[in-house]
This record gives sequence, structure tokens and C-alpha cells, in this order.
Amino acid sequence: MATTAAAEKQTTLSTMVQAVRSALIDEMTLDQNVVTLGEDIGPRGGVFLVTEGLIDKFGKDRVIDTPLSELGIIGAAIGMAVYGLRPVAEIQFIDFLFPGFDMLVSEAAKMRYRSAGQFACPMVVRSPYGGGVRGGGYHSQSPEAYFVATPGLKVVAPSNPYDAKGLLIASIRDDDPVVFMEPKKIYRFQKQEIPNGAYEVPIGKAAVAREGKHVSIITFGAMVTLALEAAEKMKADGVEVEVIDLRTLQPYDVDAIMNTVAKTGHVVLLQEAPRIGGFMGEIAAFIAEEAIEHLEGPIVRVAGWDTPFPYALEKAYMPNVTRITRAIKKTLNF
Amino acid sequence: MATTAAAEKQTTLSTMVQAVRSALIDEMTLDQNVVTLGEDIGPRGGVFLVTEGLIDKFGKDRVIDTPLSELGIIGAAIGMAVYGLRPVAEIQFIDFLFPGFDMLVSEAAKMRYRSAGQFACPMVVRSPYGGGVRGGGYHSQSPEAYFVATPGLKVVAPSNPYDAKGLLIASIRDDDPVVFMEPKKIYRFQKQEIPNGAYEVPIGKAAVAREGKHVSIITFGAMVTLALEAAEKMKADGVEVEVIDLRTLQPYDVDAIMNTVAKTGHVVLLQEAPRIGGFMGEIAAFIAEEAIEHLEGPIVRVAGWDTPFPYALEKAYMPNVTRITRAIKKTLNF
Amino acid sequence: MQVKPFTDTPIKYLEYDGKPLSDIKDLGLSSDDYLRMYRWLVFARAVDDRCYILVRQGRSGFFAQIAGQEASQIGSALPLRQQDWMYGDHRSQGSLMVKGLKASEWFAHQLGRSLDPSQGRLMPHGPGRRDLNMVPPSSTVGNQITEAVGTAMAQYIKKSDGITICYFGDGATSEGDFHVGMNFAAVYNSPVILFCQNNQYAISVKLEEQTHTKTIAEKAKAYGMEGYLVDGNDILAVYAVTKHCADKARAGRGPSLIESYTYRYGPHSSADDDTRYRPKGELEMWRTQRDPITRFRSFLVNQKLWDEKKEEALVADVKAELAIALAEAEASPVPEMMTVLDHTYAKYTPQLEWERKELAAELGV
Amino acid sequence: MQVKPFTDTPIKYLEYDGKPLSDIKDLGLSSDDYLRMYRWLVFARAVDDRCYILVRQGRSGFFAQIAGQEASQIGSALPLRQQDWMYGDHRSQGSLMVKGLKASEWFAHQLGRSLDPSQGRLMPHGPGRRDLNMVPPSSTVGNQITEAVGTAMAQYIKKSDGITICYFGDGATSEGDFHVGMNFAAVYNSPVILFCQNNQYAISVKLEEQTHTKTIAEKAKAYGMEGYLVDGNDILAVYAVTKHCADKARAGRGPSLIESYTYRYGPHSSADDDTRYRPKGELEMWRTQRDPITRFRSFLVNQKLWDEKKEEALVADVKAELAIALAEAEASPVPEMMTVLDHTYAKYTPQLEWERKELAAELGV
Ligand SMILES: Cc1ncc(C[n+]2csc(CCOP(=O)(O)OP(=O)(O)O)c2C)c(N)n1
Ligand SMILES: Cc1ncc(C[n+]2csc(CCOP(=O)(O)OP(=O)(O)O)c2C)c(N)n1
Ligand SMILES: [Mg+2]
Ligand SMILES: [Mg+2]
Repeated sequence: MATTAAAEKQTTLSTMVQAVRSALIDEMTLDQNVVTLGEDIGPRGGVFLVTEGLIDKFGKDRVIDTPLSELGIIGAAIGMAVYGLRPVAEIQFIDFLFPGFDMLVSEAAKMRYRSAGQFACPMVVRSPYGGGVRGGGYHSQSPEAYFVATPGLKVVAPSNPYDAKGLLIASIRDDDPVVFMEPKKIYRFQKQEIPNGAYEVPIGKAAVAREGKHVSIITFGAMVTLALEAAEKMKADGVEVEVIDLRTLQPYDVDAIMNTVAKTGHVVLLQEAPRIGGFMGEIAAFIAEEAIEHLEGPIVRVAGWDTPFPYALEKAYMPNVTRITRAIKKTLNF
Repeated sequence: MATTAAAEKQTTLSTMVQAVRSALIDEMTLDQNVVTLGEDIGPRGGVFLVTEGLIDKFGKDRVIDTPLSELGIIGAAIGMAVYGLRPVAEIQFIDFLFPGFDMLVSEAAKMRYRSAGQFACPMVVRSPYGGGVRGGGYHSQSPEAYFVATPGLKVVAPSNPYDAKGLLIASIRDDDPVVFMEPKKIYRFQKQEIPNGAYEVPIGKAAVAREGKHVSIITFGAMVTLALEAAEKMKADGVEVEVIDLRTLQPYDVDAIMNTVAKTGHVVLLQEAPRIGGFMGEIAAFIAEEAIEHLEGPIVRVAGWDTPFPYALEKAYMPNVTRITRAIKKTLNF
Repeated sequence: MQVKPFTDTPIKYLEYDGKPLSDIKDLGLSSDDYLRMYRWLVFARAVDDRCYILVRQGRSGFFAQIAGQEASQIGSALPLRQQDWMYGDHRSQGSLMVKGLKASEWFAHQLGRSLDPSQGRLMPHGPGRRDLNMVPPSSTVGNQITEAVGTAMAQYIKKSDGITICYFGDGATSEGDFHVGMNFAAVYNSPVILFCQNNQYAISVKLEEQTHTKTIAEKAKAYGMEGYLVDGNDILAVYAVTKHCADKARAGRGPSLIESYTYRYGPHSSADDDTRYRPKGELEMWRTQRDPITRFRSFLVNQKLWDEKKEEALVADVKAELAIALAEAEASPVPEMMTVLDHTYAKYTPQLEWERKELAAELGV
Repeated sequence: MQVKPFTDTPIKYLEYDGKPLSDIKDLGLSSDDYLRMYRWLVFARAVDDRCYILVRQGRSGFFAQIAGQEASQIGSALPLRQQDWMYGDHRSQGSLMVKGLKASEWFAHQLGRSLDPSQGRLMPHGPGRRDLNMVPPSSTVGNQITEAVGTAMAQYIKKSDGITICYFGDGATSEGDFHVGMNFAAVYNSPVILFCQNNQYAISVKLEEQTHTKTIAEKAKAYGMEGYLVDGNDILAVYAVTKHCADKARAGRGPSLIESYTYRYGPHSSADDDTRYRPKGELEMWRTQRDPITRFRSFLVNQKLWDEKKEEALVADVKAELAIALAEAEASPVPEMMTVLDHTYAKYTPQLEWERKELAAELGV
């Protein structure tokens, strides 16, 4: 996608951080109702520098440095959204969203429903998530399961710079509240040519990150990179792995899942979060109900262990190529 | 169970509310470290009268009426638990736990792990949950998925008075934080003979609420009653339904699930909560990974719809016998 | 008379017997205004009584009375303008109706009928109306506070001349929401009025068990904000203080906290039993010696604006209006079963499309 | 000199040049106590410098310096007793070490080695030690506040003569936790000291952007609690005020909020770039004219208790001690891979048993 886009129009080589910044700049330029708020996003430019320079461009009425309260950030964003703005709230690390969790699940997610469609919450809560950065228990978590289990919220997680910009713009334009999870491990991992100017990557559509016919790895975010590594590894053993990048977790792309399951008959579900109660359980349940006739082996989950996120032993905790290849063998040798 | 117990020792005919109260009284009498705190639990006796009379029995140092803050109730309970008490926190409705959600998932669940086992949080957060009481969007929810997705927490949900008392006592004695979900719809629905004096129903063990050989309904809490109704209904059509009452959701009873799946080969998963991202996705994933060879049909989920909980249209929202029998037919006619 | 923050005793304009305490001219209210105020008080009390009966008759599942707090709610809503935004809580129907919510809509809300602007999607403690800038509250105590501040921040950003008012109770001040909302409002100098109806109870919990301060108003000091303590059963005082804070907010002079000291006559809600916690005699004292309606009626009489005949006429008039309103509400149907899935998202998701088919099959429609 | 709440300016015992401001006799501190205090200051600064280097060398992944805040942390920890409980935050290692945490343990914490009491399970901003009644903080700003109050409530319930101290920063006062913790502490008259290190920044956010009050101490008024404002770079003042509040709590006279006005020299953490937000000259002023260590050294000299020779000896002594401590830390192994699953629950669940087998297979052990 990136390359075809590059062919069409002028592009810039960007990391995911730059892609997210570019999405904010383009949308704030196009739509005066877009504002952004969060901790240290002003002169500091955010702790990951995503909002670097924005306050000079758009001023402090639209780039709002807030007091240290996630409850306040999300609550104020809701009040702005029902009024008619399109706030983009930054939560410094998604692990710190929880003081504001009530506002997200009790308010943002339910405002449209409880008002019978009179009021909407067109807002985005964007936040870095995930491990592999020596962040320990509170700078590494992947709490998508909580958000997906909350009707009224949409949940998006890009795996590359191109998608990050296009999905964030689509999320800002979306009329429902979106939790936008940014995989911090790959914030600067890869550079891609991305179009200058606004473009959308549609919410609710998965991507085939790699074609294959023997087994499907369904995943999202930073784990896509790992899945591709594992796929490369399995190629040696003559196993062709298909990798599905969900991109949107709620609402997830049922057709893409049906297609790949029908094609390979073998499924590995990959997430960073702990296994029990994790998001991939939802995908497993969907497949076991709607596509069981295509299954030729067990649906195998690869995930973080069911513990809090560690610090020194991060390597032993996070999914790795070995864990994935073992899972692939488990479903194939069935 | 209730009847055999009744045979052995002196018992009292009790509703679930009375059973929970009796558990609190027995444990507070046996263990001076057990205290309870929450909103209106003092002279008011709690809005469901669960703590009626306790403040006269145990005094205001051990039956603590708190200011209106769930953050404070759970946070203070954690501070008491690490000190060595065994606090039982009442959250008036589980829908109102979320202002204190951060304390539960970031603190209680992780205290043991982050201190390498030096500090524990032996506490119970008990709260009425579930629909069918004309409670609308904020007095009806079943948020178990959030708690089960949080390593470090245990999650328990009784379906009858006998289990309610035994499980609550086991939860209070457990050395880890337990979220104890009380199905308010059946708080006074049924009376059972329950033993006077303390007894435990083990955490982590499911019960077979009804034996059957054609299809298994796996559920918990208030839905057990509905599952039994549906089973009765199916009997007419010659279908023998087995009903598994999980009782503990985290850690759930893997053996009980394996046994029933091996026995019937057909599975219906029943929960009140919205389907997408719900707890039953976990059970589906477990079965699809570990017991797929026993499956003779799709794993079908019956749940609330993927919307916030309604008010006037509660009947159209909640699982009912029709929804369950349609699911049973879906997996059988596969 | 000048409105000042942080007074030791509640700001009053009327004695308990209705005698004006000071020069009330500068309120700039005409006799008609006074009569309008009085009609609202009587009207609100009548709606309250009617809903109470609906619950008793099992026709409505839940109700939180405002009886005793009418002056607090009506006096604070009257100074507002069309473009102002209002966030109510679970006990603010008096204010909602002054802002424009029809009694028929309120009854429909109580009954869960389609005429309810929230279409029976909320337990009946307050629907919203987009055209009135009235946001429907959740049941979660305190959540509306930071939202209201966010709306006021938006009004400032958009250079609107509207302001926002937010209602909450004494118990709500213990939630983090109050703290965070107060802090944001002060830091951004937002055009918002944080209006606390201190009815002295949070269900069974008395204010002295809720917090260690004598008043709620003084809490504003922790935020560098002005806090006003007003007699919530004196409609003129509530009007004056709210007007003062509204003008101030409109003029860009920032937010205010108002503590309206009042008392609720009914149980916390139709599900509560207040005999368990109310000291005996207390309710009687407030009913007989502090009633906001009696007090204002005495004022009108004192001003030669009122008499028995007018009272009878008004009562009859209100009764008739409410009979029609209730009939309208009952005439409106219960929402269609299939609509239960609507308005979760702007558009149906594939998952909800699937569920729509399932529900249709289940209902046989 | 008497310790009073709500002073307009920070309570001081020493001039910036170290001259005693008032009769310090009634502090009841001996020359040895003064020398002990000074050693702690130098020791804490040396640990700080050492950790900074560990990060620079890539041997430690994260570090939040306390440089500039040593008097605040050591002065507030010295009045505590063994049975007292301590809740630190992400910047309180000075206090933790005074309470009993060994430097070797702190280094091991920085390096994620087994000698770390938290076994490398936390980003290095504070381990806990059960035997010292020291609870390890999470990273989530403010969460320790209601926990500390809960512990103090338990101390009251159990009639212990212990008290609890809780550390947090100026930024933390914006979280709901601060509000709720303050309110619970006041309502239950709990034996707790809420100790706010106001270093004037929350990462890049200045106090005047954080809140609209001039001080943190005055926020105590919203809770009917006493708030004390102390010069956090004056170790004698910090000691005196904390001692006063500890005695008060122990005597059952309830909680206190202490605002310790200070300044951090380093970036927020090793991941921060403070040049982006610090006005130039500010850091220099604090380093050169407000340094807590220089100030106390001047006092010692002024008291004829100190000279160059003693200084050299102390520095050498501390250096040697830390070299040994660091060696110990580095000698201790990284925790065993398989232990990553331990201590999630008191006992392994069936699910974790299964994962243990999976991990063993994966690691080939
Ligand atoms: C977060 C939360 N906790 C608890 C409840 C249950 N509840 C509903 S109203 C109420 C008391 C509110 O008291 P107050 O704020 O004084 O308002 P009042 O009812 O007196 O008008 C409580 C505890 C709730 N709705 N939300
Ligand atoms: C709830 C939460 N939000 C955001 C963060 C990120 N963060 C870590 S420290 C910090 C600033 C804390 O400032 P302050 O309380 O003044 O303490 P200081 O660092 O100045 O000692 C922030 C925003 C966090 N750890 N927790
Ligand atoms: Mg109240
Ligand atoms: Mg600070």
C-alpha cells in the first residue's frame, strides 16, 4: 500500500511517531474542531515527542497541556466532544489510563446509546501500549481486552507508519469514541514512505501482511513484525504462513478472518497481553462458532503469560519466535 | 449439597442475601482481622440489607461506613490488607466499581507480584451484579470480563445461597484479592437450607448443576437458573442438557470443562454480558485449543447484545430460554 | 445587597417567614417574575407528587424526589440562557424542566415510553435534549463534573458566550471527579458553575461522615476558586447567587462553586427506607419551618401579590396541565423491541448486524 | 520555635547560608545527630550520582534522580520509628534508605538483580521490604495515597502505636487519589502524614499550570486538615515539621499534609530532556544558592562541627562504602527465567501450571 501511494503522490520517509504527528497536523489544519490534550504535550512535545512543535503551530487553546489527571483528560474530552469538538486525548502510557477508565466505559462508550442518538462522543484516546522496551509492569501493558469488551468503543492498533497515519485520521473523523493503541516498541523501528496530506485507512478492515496457505497467524500491532519473523523461519521447514494484521480490534473484520481460516484451516492467535480473558479469546470463539467446519487443528493462542508484566525477565515473558513456531507445530501436527 | 449438609448439621432456611450476611457474621466472629467497609453499610445495612445489623454486632471500627468514593473504598482496603487485615469491601453496585478500577487492577492484582511475594492483598471486593431488575444501564452490568483479564485477581460468582456462603468464606480466607460477584436478580429468588457456622465451598471448582448427555451449557451466577429452565424445556424434545455452574471464573475449572465437553461434544456458553470480548470467549478458546477433538458441533455463545444495557427494553436484551434453545439447536443440528 | 464568596452563614434574601431581609430591588425582578418563580415551585412539587404515585402504582420502576429542593433547582436554572449547557444529576428534574424539558417528556421518561427523549434507555433520573444543550447523566455519581468542565473549556475555545452549569450532590464531592473537575475549571478559568445541592445526606451518610469540613463551599479554597454558600430553600437567594456566578463566567471571570444548603423530604429514592437513618423530628422541622414553597408564598403575600383565590386557581391550573402531560406520556408507545440495538455506534457494526438478525428471529419479526 | 500550619512562607530553621534562624535547641538534636544527618545527605547524593552513571553506561534502564531533594527526603524519614509504615513514590529512595533499605539493594534494584527485594519485578523507582514496613509503589502516580491511608486506618483499628507516612509529588495532587486519600484520612482521623515533595514540576508541567493555588499546603483546608508548608531544602525544618506531625498522629490527633518546597536538579528521569521546559538560569540559582547539602554543611561549620579534613574523610568513606555495595549488587545474579511466573498468586493456578510447562519447554530447561 505504502509504495503504490508513494507512486501516486509526494511522500515523506517517516517513523510511526512521525506518521502519528503528521496525522495530527493534517487533521488539525483541515478541521478547526480538532484539539488535542494531555500531559506534557505542550512545550515538552509529549514524552515520545509525538506532539513536538504542535503548540507553536496551533496554540495553547488547541494543544492543551493538562494537570496530572487521566480522569480529567478523558472527562474533559468527553465534554468537548458532546459540545461538537473532536478532541484527541493523549494518555502518556496506556497503563495510566485506568484513573480515567470509568469515564471511558461509563460515559464515552454509552453517551450515544443513553441519549438515543442525540449526543455523540467523536473523540480519540491515543496512547502508547505494549512491551519490549524495558518498561516494567506499568509501562508495557496491552489492555485491549478491556476496551473490546465495552460496547460503544472502537479499538484500533496500527502495525506500521502508513497505517498509523491513515487509521488515526479515520479515527479522528469517526463519529464514535476510538481507543487508538500505538505500539511503542516499533515507534521508531521502521521508516516508510507515507503520503503528505490527509488520507484514511478504513476502520474495521484487516490487512493480509503475508500470504500463505498452510497456517494463519492472526494478530495486530507490534506482534505483526514478530509474526512475519516466525513466518520466515517456518518457510525453511516448507510451511507457508499467512499473517493477518487485524488493525481494528473492535469492530473486527469477520470476512478477513473467515477467508484466512477457510484458506488454511489452521489458526494461531498472537497477542502480547496475558492469555486468559485476552482479546484473542474473542477471535477463537468467533471461529469456533462460525468457521469450525474449516478447522483442521486446534486454535492455538500465543500470548504473554498470566502474570503482571515483569521487568528484568521481560524476555522470558513476551511472545517470541520459538513460542510461535511451537504453536504452529501444535496446530499442524494435530 | 445443601440437603446433605442439612442432614449433617443444624441449618437455616436462607435467601442469598441472608447467606452472604451469615458468611460475614461467621467470619468476622472467627477472625478479628476481618473488617468490612463500603457506602451505607452501617446503620442503613447496605442498600440490599446484606450488612443489616452488623454495625451493632461488630462496631464501627469493623463495619465502616465510607464517604462516597469507590477509589477510597478499594484503596483503603488494599492498605488494610497489606497491613494484615482481611477487608471485605462492598461496592454498592458493580457498575460503580470503575472509579476504583485502577486500584483493583494496578494495585491489588499486582502487589504480590511486584513485591516478589513480600506483600499480599487478602481482600474481597463483593458487589451485586447483573440484570433483570429494571436497573437500566448502570445497575445491571456484568463486567466479569475485565476482572478475568487481570492476572492477580480471582473472580467468583455464586448461583445459590449455599454456594454464596461457602464461596464468600473461602474468598475471605483466600490470600489473594477476590472479586465476589453477587447475582442481585436472585438475591431473594430462592431459599435454601444452609449450615449455621462457617464452611467453605472451594474456589476453582465448578459444579454440575444438572446431568445430561447431549449438550453442555457452561455458565455461572444468575444464568444457571435460566440454563436449568432451558434444559427442562429441551427435555420435551428428548434432548438431555448438562448444565455446568463454573462458580469460579478465575481460575476456572479446566477439568470440569474437559469432562463435560468429552461427554456431550456440544457446547453452549451462556453469559449475561455482551458477547464480544466477553468472558465466555475465554472458555471457547480453551475448548478450541484443548478439546477440539471432542467437538461435534460449533461452540455457540448466548449472551447479552453488544450494546450498553438498556432500561425499557431489558426483556429484548437479556438472554432468555428461546435464545438458549435456538443455540442448542444450532450446535446439535450442525 | 452584594453577593460574596465564603460567607460564614448561607446567603439569604428572605426570612423563613418570607420577609425580605434586604433591598431585593437590585435583583431586577418584576412582580411577574416572582409569580413565574412561584408557579415553577408549585409545578415542580406537583410533578414530584405525581411521579411518587406512579411508582406506588407500579407504573414506574424508580424515582428520586426533589421535594424540598425546588428553590435550589428552579432558582439556579432561571438565570440561564438558551445557549447555556446544563449537566444534571439523578435529582435535578426541577432544573431540567426550567431549561425546557416538558413535563410530558419527564413522565414518559418515568414510564419508559418513546416520548422520553432518551427513549427509555436510562433509569428515570434525567433524560437529555440536544436542542436544549442538556446532557443526560449516567447513574455514576460525579461523572458529569469533568464533562461539564470540558464543555465549558470548549465554549471558551470556541469563543461562545454560553456557559455551563453542573449539578451534583454533597456526596459527589467525595469522588475524584469533583476534585479533578474543580482543578481543571480553575486552571483553565472555564465558564462553568459547579452547583452542589447539599441536602445533607448521601443516601444514609450524613455530611459530617462524608467530609471533615463544615461547608462544601470552603472546599473551593483548595482550587483558588470562589465558593458561595447559599440558603437553598430561599429561591431569591439562589437566583441572585447563580445569576452573579453566571454573569461572572460570561464575563470571562471564571468558574464558581455554589453550595446550596437544602434538605430532601423523600427517601433517597423509591428504593430507599429513610426511617433507618433519619433522626426523628428532623424531617418535620424542615417540612414545617423551612419549606421553600411556603416561604416564597409568604413573601408573595407579604408583597400583596398573592391570596387564597390565586392559590386555588394555580393549583387547579397546574393539576390540569399535568393531567394532559401524563396522558400524552401514556399515549406514547413503549419503544419497539428491535430498537434495543440502535445508537450503540453511529452505524451498525457487522457484529451488531448479525445480532439484529438473531434478535429478529428470536422475536419472530 | 513552634511549628504552625498554613504559614504564608515556608517554615525555616536555617538561613540559606546555614545560620540558625531561631533557637534550634528545642529540636533536641545532639551534635552526633547533626553529623548523622549530614552523612545521610552526602550518602544520598553519592548514590544518586552513582546511579546516574549506571544509566549512562547502559547498565541500568531507568533512573529518577533525587538530587536537590535530599533534605526533604532524609529530614522527613529520620523522625520515623521501626513500627511506622512508609509508602514511597518514584522519587523517594533517600527516605527508603533512611528507613533501612541498603544501598546494595538499591543498586540491585537499579540493575534488576536478585538482591533487589522486589527481584527485578519493578522499573527501578522503589522496591519494598516487608520487614521494614515499606510498601513498593506502582508507577501509577498517586495510587499509594489511599493505600497509605488504609494502612493508617488499620493501625488505628489495631490500636498500634505506629503511624504511616506517604510520599508523593506536586503533580500527584491533581489525581483523584490525593482528594480521596485526604478526605478519608480526615474523616477517620487516621495517623498518617501525607508528605508532598513539591519540586515545582511534574515532568514539564509547572505548578502554576498544575493548580490554581499558590501552595499545596493550603489544599488541606478543603478537608478540615492541617497543612504545613516547609522549606524542603532545610533539613532541620523538614525534620522539625515531620516530627511534629508524627507526634501528633501518634497521640491520636490525626493526619497532616506537609508541603516540602524543593527543586529537582536532574531531568524528570533518565528518559527526559529537561532543557525543553526549564527556564534558563533557574537550575543554576537552585544549585548555587539553595543546595540543601551546602546549606547544612555551612550550618555545621557555623556550629564548629565541620571542616575540610572531615569533609574529605566523609567523602572517601562514603565512596568506599558504595563501591562495596555496588559490587555486592553486581555479584548477585539476574533472577532465574523460570521465576517470571512466581508470586502471581499465593499458589499456582492450573492455568499457570500449564504455562510453567510451556515456558520450560520453550527455554529447554
Ligand atoms: C459512583 C457511584 N457510587 C455509588 C452510587 C450509588 N448512589 C446513588 S446516589 C448516591 C448518593 C448520592 O448522594 P449525593 O451526591 O449527596 O446526592 P443526593 O442523592 O443526596 O441528591 C449513591 C451512593 C452511584 N450511583 N455511583
Ligand atoms: C497516573 C499516571 N499518569 C502519568 C504518569 C507519567 N508520569 C510519571 S511521573 C509524572 C510526573 C509526576 O510529577 P510529581 O507528582 O510532581 O512527582 P515528581 O516526578 O516531580 O517527583 C508523570 C506524569 C504516571 N506514572 N502515572
Ligand atoms: Mg445529598
Ligand atoms: Mg514534582
